[in-house]
Amino acid sequence: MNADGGLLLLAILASSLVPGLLIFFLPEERHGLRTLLNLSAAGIKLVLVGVLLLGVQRGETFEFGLTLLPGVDFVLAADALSLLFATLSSILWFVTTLYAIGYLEGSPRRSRFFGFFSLCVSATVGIALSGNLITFVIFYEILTLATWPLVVHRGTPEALRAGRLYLAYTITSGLVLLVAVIALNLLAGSQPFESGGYLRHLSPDTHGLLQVIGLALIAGFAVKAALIPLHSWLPRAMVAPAPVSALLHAVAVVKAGAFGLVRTFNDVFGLELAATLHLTDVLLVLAALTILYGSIQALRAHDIKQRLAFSTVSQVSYIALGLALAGPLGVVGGLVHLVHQGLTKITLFFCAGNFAETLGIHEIREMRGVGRRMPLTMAAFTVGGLGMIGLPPLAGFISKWYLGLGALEGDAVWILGVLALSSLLNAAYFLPPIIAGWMAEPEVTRPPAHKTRFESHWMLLFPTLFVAVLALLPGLLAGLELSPLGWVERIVERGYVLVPGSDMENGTGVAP
Amino acid sequence: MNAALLAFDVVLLAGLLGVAWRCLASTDLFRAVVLFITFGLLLAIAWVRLEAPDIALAEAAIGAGITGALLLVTLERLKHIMNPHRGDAGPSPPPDPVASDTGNADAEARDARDPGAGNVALSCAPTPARGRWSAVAVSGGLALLLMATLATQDHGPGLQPAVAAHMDVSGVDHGITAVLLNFRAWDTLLELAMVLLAGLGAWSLGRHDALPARPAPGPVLPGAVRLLLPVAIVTGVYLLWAGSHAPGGAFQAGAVLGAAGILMSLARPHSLPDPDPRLLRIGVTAGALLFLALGLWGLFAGPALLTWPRNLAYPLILIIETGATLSIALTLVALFVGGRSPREDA
Amino acid sequence: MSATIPESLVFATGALAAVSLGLPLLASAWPWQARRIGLLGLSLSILGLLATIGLFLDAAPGMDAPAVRVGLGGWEAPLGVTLHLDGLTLAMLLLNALVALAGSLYARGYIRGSAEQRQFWPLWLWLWGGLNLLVLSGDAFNLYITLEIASLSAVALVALTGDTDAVTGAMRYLLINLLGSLSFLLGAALLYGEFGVLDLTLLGELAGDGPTERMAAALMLGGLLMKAAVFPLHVWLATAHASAPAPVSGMLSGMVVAAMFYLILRLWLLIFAPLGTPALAVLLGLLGSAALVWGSLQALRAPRLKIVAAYSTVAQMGYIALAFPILILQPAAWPVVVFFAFAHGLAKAAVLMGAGTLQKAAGHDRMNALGPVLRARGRTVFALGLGGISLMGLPLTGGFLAKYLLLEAGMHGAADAPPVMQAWTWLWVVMVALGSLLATAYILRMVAPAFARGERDPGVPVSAGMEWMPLALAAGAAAMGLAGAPLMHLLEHTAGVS
Amino acid sequence: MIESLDPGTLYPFGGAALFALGLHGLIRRRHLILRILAVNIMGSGVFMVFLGIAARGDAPPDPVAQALTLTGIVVAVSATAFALALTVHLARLTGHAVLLPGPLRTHRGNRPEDP
Repeated sequence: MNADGGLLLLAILASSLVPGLLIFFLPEERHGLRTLLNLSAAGIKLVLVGVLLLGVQRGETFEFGLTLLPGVDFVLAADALSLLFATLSSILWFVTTLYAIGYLEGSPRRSRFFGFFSLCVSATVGIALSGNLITFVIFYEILTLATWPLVVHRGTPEALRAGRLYLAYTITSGLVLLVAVIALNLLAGSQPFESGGYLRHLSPDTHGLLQVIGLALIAGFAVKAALIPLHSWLPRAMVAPAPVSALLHAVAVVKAGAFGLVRTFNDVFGLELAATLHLTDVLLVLAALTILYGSIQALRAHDIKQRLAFSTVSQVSYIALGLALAGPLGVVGGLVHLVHQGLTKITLFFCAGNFAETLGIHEIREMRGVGRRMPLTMAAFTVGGLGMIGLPPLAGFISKWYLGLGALEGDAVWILGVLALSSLLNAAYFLPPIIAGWMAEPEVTRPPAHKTRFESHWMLLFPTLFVAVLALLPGLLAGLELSPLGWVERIVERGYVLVPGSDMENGTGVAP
Repeated sequence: MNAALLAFDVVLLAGLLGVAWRCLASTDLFRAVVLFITFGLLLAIAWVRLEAPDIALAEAAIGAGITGALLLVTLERLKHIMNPHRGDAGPSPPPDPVASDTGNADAEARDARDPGAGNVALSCAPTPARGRWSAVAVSGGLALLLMATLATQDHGPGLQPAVAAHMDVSGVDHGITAVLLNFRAWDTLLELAMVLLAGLGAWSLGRHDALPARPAPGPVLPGAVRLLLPVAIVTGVYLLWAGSHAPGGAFQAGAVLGAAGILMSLARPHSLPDPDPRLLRIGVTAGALLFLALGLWGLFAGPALLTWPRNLAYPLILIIETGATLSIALTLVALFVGGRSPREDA
Repeated sequence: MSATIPESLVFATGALAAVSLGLPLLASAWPWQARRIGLLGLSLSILGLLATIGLFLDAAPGMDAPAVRVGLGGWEAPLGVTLHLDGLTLAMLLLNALVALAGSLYARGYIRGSAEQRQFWPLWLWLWGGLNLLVLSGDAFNLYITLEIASLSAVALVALTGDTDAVTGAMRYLLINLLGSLSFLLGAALLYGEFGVLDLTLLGELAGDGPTERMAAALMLGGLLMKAAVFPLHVWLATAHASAPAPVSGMLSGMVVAAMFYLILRLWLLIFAPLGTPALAVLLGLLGSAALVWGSLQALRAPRLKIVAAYSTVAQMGYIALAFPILILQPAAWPVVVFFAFAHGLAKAAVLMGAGTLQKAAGHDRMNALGPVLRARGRTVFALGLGGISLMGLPLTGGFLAKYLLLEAGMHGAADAPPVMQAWTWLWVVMVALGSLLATAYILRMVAPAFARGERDPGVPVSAGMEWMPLALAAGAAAMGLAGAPLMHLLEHTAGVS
Repeated sequence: MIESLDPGTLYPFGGAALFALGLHGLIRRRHLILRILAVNIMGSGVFMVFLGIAARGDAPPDPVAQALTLTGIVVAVSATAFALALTVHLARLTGHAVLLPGPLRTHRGNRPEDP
């Protein structure tokens, strides 16, 4: 155990946890101090994660352990996979905090909001840095609890109903997870995550039991990852303020579910064992169905946020799909989509929040001609929408490309059809608002932007533009070693993700 | 001889069960209480049959005597509460802000307060027939199980030999006193605490009122008290002193002194003794405090709490018993009088 | 005295007993200063307790006796009464001290100014001291007296508000306690009749699984289950706990009920373990499950906050009862009882005292009208929420560790059990999970109005202690999530555990 | 047969019967005075078991069991005294000394001070 390394991991957790707790007890009217705390905490976390990133790249190990009960260890550890998620969430946290400060300006109960907001991010980073399954489940449950107050933040009866539904789904899934994890601990002991899966060492006569446990784990993570039929909390949770939606969809909750599937398949079972037990098949079918279902529902939604929500249902399943393909290229596609979907979807949500805050636009049809009044936001929306469709050279294309290659590699040609159909549907629900936004004549005359110097409040606009640029870059610069793709390929190459028959020589050659 | 005694035992037990049954089945509370006191006296005879004269003495003084007095005074109070306008047997209880809150008195209770029914406060509804057989099955089954267990039990040796072996170092000559004040002194200390706690609990419930509905203050009671009081005090002191070598001891003595105090308070209906509440509190606590304080010596000098030095055991036990007797007597009188002194809230 | 038990521990054991008795006595004699006597004494005794735990952990690995046993008066068992101190005792003493200290600081503000103030403090110290003496006692008859002391002071405290409901609740509570104690005493009499000793350790050495042991176990454990309000003997609990003054409610739900389970566990470990049969396991499991479901459903529809919390205690006691059938299959799982008692004690005291704060502030605790005060009192809501999370058994709290242990032991037991028991044990596991869901629902019912839109009204000002103590207790319940290993370490040194 | 039925054997049976009888009364009667009497009769049953055990056999009676009984009687009278005080207190508040079954008013949520 590396003492300094352990401290660094704890510091990364504390950098949002401690300010979060302080903010709770801050009087409501101390806006300046609260903003300072928020932003400096987000900044400190970014710096610390950067230090960790450098350290891991240099090959240092970081680990922290604490015995909770005999046989139950609380373990934090940093590997390349956890850093992928940790980096993503700490960057997006910084941006979302900025956006949220602007978005909530003048609204009541901000101490409570930002307190839970910080707890949420602490839990997410904890999930990223968990070194074993029980630690993962602990943070996963804390995330559930910390998100609930954000979902119900508006306090309307509708918000409270959505919160109840959210808790009903997530707490139940958490219980299923806990039981599955305890069963695994009884079977194999509490072991740290191990690429390739620590369960592969178990004798084959446990396979029947393992299959059941595996299905329970899939079911447990499927709720947050919004796989059908366990997705219905997500569209309902859209009643929350826009930054919370961004957090749910791009940074924390949905991602935590997807990341849980990654950890289960890669570090607990190992893709090989998962394939032997047909767990990948189950996941593949679920993911494919969810992709299509989400797209169709999105097409039918008329509310912008509803459409985005169903789009998330569909897009997050790409991650699961990549995993389920169980080949190196598919895994690259899935993991890189973790980043790509996050950046793209947060852009879209920021835009939606911008439209709603500045012009009161909630419905798709109200977007006609909005590009004239808010060109920058509309441009960002366009980047996000096209990225989701997967237009080259945007990020979404790269994900889909690798997923398609993975499907060929895994002899699951029908997945190509799913991908193509999904892209068509994506286009069908994203292109109309984009076209209408730019081309159509506005139905109503909109008030000019006289309140601020920009088209909307700068704290709403700048983060939006920033994430739009971020969403643009991974696609354009995919060839670079430090791009998400490059990082994910290295993860797979170095065996952080141990793929059966991994031979990356074939994989790297086909990057666009 | 054996057969005669056996017959006596069987008749006694049958009588006990019969009296207990009639007592619990009664719809007249006064009758139930009288039957209960009778039950206590019969028990005292049973204890004699079981070679336990100490317990017989205690049962008569505490079980039947004090409990009986407490029950009777409670009945008087209940009568007064439920029929406040009937008669004028004493000052009404102090106004209680919550006492008027009788809005939801249920039918059964309303029956009990029916003003036309005279002494109805002391009667109670007969047991409803519903659920009779299940209750009989539960208690009958329990009795059978208990008897079966007792019948098949191996008879353990008990601790009589152990006590006998240690009598010479106990400081007293009477086995029960040795157990109570030396071998199991901790139990006795906690028991004193329990008596005290009952008093504290009664005080916590409210202030005391004048005793309602005392016997008419004729010449008989004060005269009797004048006669009985010295006798009671002498008996109490004797019991206390005798405890070291013969049946008797602090609790019996305390009960007798307490009974004397109760008589005294009955005889002086309009001027209850109302000592300084601080002194009263110290008085009721003193017995246990003294006990513990002396016991602390053993904690520091070894080997353990409540160890009496061998040559001082007898005087120490006598001091403790004296303290205990006074505190018990005081507490019993306080319990009879009811709540705390109004002066305490000042 | 075994030579390997250090003198210092013998002294500490006696001193703990003497302080637990002496402080209430002093406070009874001079209630005008009782609050100060109480707070000072309580703080000092917590320090003493921590020192004892330190001493104990230091000495325990070298001790050849499983527990420190002190014959009072210098008389060893069977002639004398022994105090019994081991890891289990110390854990319960610690829980008692923490809840009592928090309750005392809370009560300073809660009771202040009422005419009952002077009556409250001595009784409060008697409850605290009585529970200490109960936990320290190693003698069946002595346990009876300590049970009576604890229950009499608890009943008097419940009645203290003078409210009709409180006094009715107190009366029911008293009758059930007297019945439970007498049942316990009759069991002790049967054991004494057969074995001629009252000392628990000696009884454990002599007892097997004969008819006397069975009958005595039924009487003693039945009496204690009654006092612990296990279904279907729970009816009295909600009235008594909900209508008592808030610090007393906290102590009753947090500690008194747990002490009964402590005693059940103690008797089980020392004496009655050979009686564990599948039939008994199924019976206890069914009772626990019924309590879990019934208590939760009542908590979901109770009209008042404190009643919700009180019914939640009924449900949570179901969890502890469920630990016993699992314990019969997996004897090594017994610490789960202590973990539950500890986690529930801190969390439930937090919730009940928090509810008391809201009640004082709003002037009532009706669920449908608490919104404004909930919205204005974030700190108290935070305490309710955090305590609630522990009650739900979510991480990272003491409740989570307890639930983890219970599920683990249950699943382990189910895996090893004979086929008939397997199905039952899986049922218990499902019930534990179901209980968590129901708990989530009723905790949500308490907390959710704080997040709804509407007016805010902090109500009557309350003292700092009433504001912070629930939070401190809830934080303690949460912190216990990290302290599982030390507690487990302490519990390793417990008599009757091989 | 008669030889074996010495008081020490016979009386514990009586104690068991008294205990059960008291329990029956406690379950069946509603008036608090009767319930308190029932508890006392149960207690007497327990003491009878104790004293019977003490007198069993030919040896002198067991002083420990007798001392325990004495302690028990005092504990019982203390508890009874408090129970009676509580009964009077309850009667003052409600006007009767009967414990009625069923939930309290507050459980139904309609306290008198409700608006």
